[in-house]
Amino acid sequence: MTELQMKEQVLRMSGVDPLKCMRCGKCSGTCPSYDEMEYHPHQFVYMVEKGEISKLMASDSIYKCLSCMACVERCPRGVEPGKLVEAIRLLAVRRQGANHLKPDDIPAMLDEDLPQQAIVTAFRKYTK
Amino acid sequence: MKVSYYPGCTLKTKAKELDKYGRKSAEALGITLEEIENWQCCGGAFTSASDEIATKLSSVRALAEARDKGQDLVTLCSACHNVIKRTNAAMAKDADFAMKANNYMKLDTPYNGETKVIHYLEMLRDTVGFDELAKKVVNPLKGKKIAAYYGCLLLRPGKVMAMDNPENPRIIEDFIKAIGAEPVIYPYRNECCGGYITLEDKTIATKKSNKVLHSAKVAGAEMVITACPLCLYNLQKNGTEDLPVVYFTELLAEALGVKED
Amino acid sequence: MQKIGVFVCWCGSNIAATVDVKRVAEALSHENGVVYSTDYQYMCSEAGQNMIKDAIKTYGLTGVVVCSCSPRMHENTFRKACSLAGINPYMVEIANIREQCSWIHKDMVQATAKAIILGKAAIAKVHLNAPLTAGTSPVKKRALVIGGGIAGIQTALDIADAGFEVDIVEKKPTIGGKMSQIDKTFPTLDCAACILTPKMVDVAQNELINIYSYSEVAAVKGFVGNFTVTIKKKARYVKEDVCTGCGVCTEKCPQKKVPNEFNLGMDNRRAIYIPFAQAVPKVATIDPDYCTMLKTGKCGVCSKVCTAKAIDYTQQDELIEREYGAIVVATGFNPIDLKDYDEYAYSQSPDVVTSLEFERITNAAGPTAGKLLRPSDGKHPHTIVFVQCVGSRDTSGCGKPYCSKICCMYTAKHAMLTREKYPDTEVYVFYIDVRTPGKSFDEFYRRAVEEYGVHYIKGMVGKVAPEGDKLMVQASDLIANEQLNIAADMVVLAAAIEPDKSARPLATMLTASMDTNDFFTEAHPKLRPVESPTAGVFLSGACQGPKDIPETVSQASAAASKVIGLLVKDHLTCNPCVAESNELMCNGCSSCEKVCPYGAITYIDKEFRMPDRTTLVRRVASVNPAVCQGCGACTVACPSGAMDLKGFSNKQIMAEVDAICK
Amino acid sequence: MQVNNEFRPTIVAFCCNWCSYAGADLAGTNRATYPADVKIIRVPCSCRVNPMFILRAFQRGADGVILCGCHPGDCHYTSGNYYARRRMTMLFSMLDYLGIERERTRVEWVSAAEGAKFAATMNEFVETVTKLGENKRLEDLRCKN
Repeated sequence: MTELQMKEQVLRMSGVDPLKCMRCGKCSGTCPSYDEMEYHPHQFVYMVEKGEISKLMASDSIYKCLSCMACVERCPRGVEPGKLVEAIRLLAVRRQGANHLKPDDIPAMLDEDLPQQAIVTAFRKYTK
Repeated sequence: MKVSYYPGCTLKTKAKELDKYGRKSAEALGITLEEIENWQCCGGAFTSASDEIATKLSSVRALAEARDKGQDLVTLCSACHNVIKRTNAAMAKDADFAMKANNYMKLDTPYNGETKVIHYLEMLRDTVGFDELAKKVVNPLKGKKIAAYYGCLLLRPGKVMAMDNPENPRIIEDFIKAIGAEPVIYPYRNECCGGYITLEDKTIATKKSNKVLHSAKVAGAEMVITACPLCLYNLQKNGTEDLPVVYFTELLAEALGVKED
Repeated sequence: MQKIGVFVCWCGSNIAATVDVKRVAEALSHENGVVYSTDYQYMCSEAGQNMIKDAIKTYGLTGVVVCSCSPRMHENTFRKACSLAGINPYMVEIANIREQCSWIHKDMVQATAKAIILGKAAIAKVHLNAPLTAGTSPVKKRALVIGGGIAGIQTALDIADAGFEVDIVEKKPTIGGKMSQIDKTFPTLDCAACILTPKMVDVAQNELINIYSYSEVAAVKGFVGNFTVTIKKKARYVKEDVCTGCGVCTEKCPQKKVPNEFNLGMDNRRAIYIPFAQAVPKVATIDPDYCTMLKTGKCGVCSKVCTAKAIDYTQQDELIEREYGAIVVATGFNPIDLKDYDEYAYSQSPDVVTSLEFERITNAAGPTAGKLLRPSDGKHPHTIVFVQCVGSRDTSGCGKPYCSKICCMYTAKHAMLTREKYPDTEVYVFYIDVRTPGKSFDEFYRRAVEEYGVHYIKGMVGKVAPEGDKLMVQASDLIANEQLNIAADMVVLAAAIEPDKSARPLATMLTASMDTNDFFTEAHPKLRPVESPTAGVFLSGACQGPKDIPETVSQASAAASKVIGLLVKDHLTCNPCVAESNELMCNGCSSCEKVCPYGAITYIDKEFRMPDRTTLVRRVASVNPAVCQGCGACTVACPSGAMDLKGFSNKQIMAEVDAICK
Repeated sequence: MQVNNEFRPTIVAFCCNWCSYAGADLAGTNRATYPADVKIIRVPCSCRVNPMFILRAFQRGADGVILCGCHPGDCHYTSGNYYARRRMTMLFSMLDYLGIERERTRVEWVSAAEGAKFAATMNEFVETVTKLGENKRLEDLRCKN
């Protein structure tokens, strides 16, 4: 896929219109995972607009997003940056062999209290 | 009064208390929770991508069963609630998604978001009423300073969840008052604890959990209550602050005097 | 048979680019009755108008069709041109081939075909047009100004200056509005009270100006030049003409715990109060929600201490009816409620304040006597964070989609004044854009940065978390690409502004239109910015859109000049497109009278000569053309078809329908 | 090549001078497109529209008729749109009785600020009427040339 095709795919999956962004940066002001991310929520919006999808797909940032929707809730323009992160992450893990979480690694991660919710969510978020 | 009930996978295993006390309390309040037959796991996270259909079908199935019984669908786990309520909204509002999902499901009557999905807390507020609840309390938790932890799943996205003001909620605070305790308002009650990232990076989960717990502690809380098994695990296991975290249903059962059999 | 001329305008390329104007002119030239058809680049230009005038004379035209922009734009222009050339102005019809054709269609074939049909419809209508003559109605030479803020004050003073009577209706106990709450004004930093209070005194002393304070408009009837307005004067339980404003009652009243709205609830007043020292009228008012005497019948302290005997617990609301020639709306604005923005912790900490609250805190007459102290503990704040655009430019549904316009400048002012008075205080301003398009505005903002060292950060605050006695501010710095965490002592929110809540019901009473944000719409956004589309209703200040003080005052004066222009006239020309009853067909059933919103239809007994030379007296409808506004409700209600509307007659509209459906 | 004989409906839109006509102008100013099938007739108020006009339009071969006025409560003449609403309710039920599809007629409130709404309404209405096809039931064939 070309960058442009990937951009179109991301826009279609997420339903986000990056042109609505007025570059206020509230998403990055509110993001709880900001310091863990290489690219920050407002950069996701801008980079999608510019069509730089593969850079975002290659970055660890897509796995650092907590999916807490704070940026979606508080964006004054209804841009919903969190949905872009999610779409790009899906694009990344849907590639052959690109699952971010391997079933074989699971046993080592478990402890007796870990709720099922954590595992099923991780599978849904990081694998295809 | 009977309602459909979707417990979810975690409530059957690691979060049995959330489920057990929720059922007991509902009974004490005159509501029967009828478990959806053969429900399947909701997957724990709602994928907002519009081309994700299959991952949402288990929720649609539960929703359709409740619709067929003519009952509201009550959930208790914050994650299940988030997934099912958002799936329901998508079935009602996104015609394309609804058509595809219905094509997969081949239900006798296609499902288009008819069921009303309510969280157990909403049931307490809107069906029972907090004033009525307060009247039924036999062991008021007098003087206890309790911090409500909403996390991110219960309130967001605000327009879909529509349970309360997503930036200044009061439903759990009102619940705390109803069971005779004193709610503690603290700013991080609706910020993410980082539970989702616990398998990916424990240090982030610890940092985020501590931020929440610290915020509650500074505000004078003696205890934190939540509706989310993952939040509870994360705050207790990854958080290093010394502050107990319990399910809200446990306190409810205690207040109603039905905790011990 | 009419002799009709057709004039197709290119409007430069506005029409000509999508509509084949030559083809339209050619096609319409074959229509029945058309004796001349042409096209031209700009019909509204002088050359274009002369072309019409010449054609009228050369071809002896009796009717004119102009295919051009919307009639709302240039109908009057062309009517005037035609009447100068000697034909009745109401023999002109416009086919709207710009706004409703060339601008919305892309396909030239389709657009041209539509333009021809619209032209045919206009021609069909002109065939049935009749010359109309406008009547006149007298003008009541008094103006009403609704709202007593700086906008209303300035408008009233200017109108009175020209020698006309003005009434101001203000819902609060005093005039002065928002400006009376402000400390200093940008960009000159002169004190608001020093420039406002002399104007308030001028209003009080001007014999032509009459203030109805603590009053509201209850009903509006009539039309331009002849409004009848019912004013509800709320009971203030104090005789206005007796009270001397000495203020003893406001010191002795035992009910001390009433939130003081003038200081935005940051301190308390008594149940009987004068909002502030320079109030006009300087008369006490009893707050019935808090007065023990009014609620329980026991107390009466104010009455005992009043040496002027001004207190009257039995006072009732009073309705006053007054007549006006013109009405000016100056209802102003308020900051929005911040309940949907609690990520900034406004409801959680008293130290998170709105800019208007900050204004009161820094005002010498405010709750802290002008010392910058935190509301929570009265300590001096050392770090202040200002957040811009709280609820402005917000399309998420919680806030307002527009820019509130004044916040960039007042925030620069607050930041600068804070740094000037308290150099030990660090000031951060989070901004999306800094908008300073006013005279000396950008220079002012730059001074805040360059001379006063205010930290302007391009980014937005995402969360304010009160922790102990600090406010932890989490924000983005987009230029450094960092997330900042600032431990602040105070946070000031530049809340969006919205029209006053009283504006919406008032607009309904005035039948003046509003936009989707409840700002009043102007008759034309560029060319008629101070008039409402409803004749005789004028707009002053922030009720029309966000404005700062200099802009408000200019608009106020502009509105006043428009009012004066109306009031100097003895008579107004009426709209000639009014209803008309065919007395021979009327059966006197009263259906039309019942639907008329203006009471323009009455019934008269009229003598008719019958074919057999006897006479018969019948009851028939009669329309008062000065009162009729030409809506046409009666024409449809009339069961016998006697009632018709001039300029929009049944036959004319049917002819248009036929032309379109052919 | 596009075949040019596809059905295009004839649509008459009655617009009140103060709100909807201005709204239509605003749609033009904002270049919000809608099909050229819509032809607007300006009336002072929606209450000026006699049900006869609508019947006449159908008789003469219109395929759809839409009446646009100010929002309830915002009528320039205070109450005209309420009269219009009542009259059209009556007319529409009569048309229904005559077998005219309910979707061929519509009343919409469009304010002077709602250019986008005007265009969207017209797009939707044209699409609906196009789907219904030609109005044959009320058309008076004697009126055809």
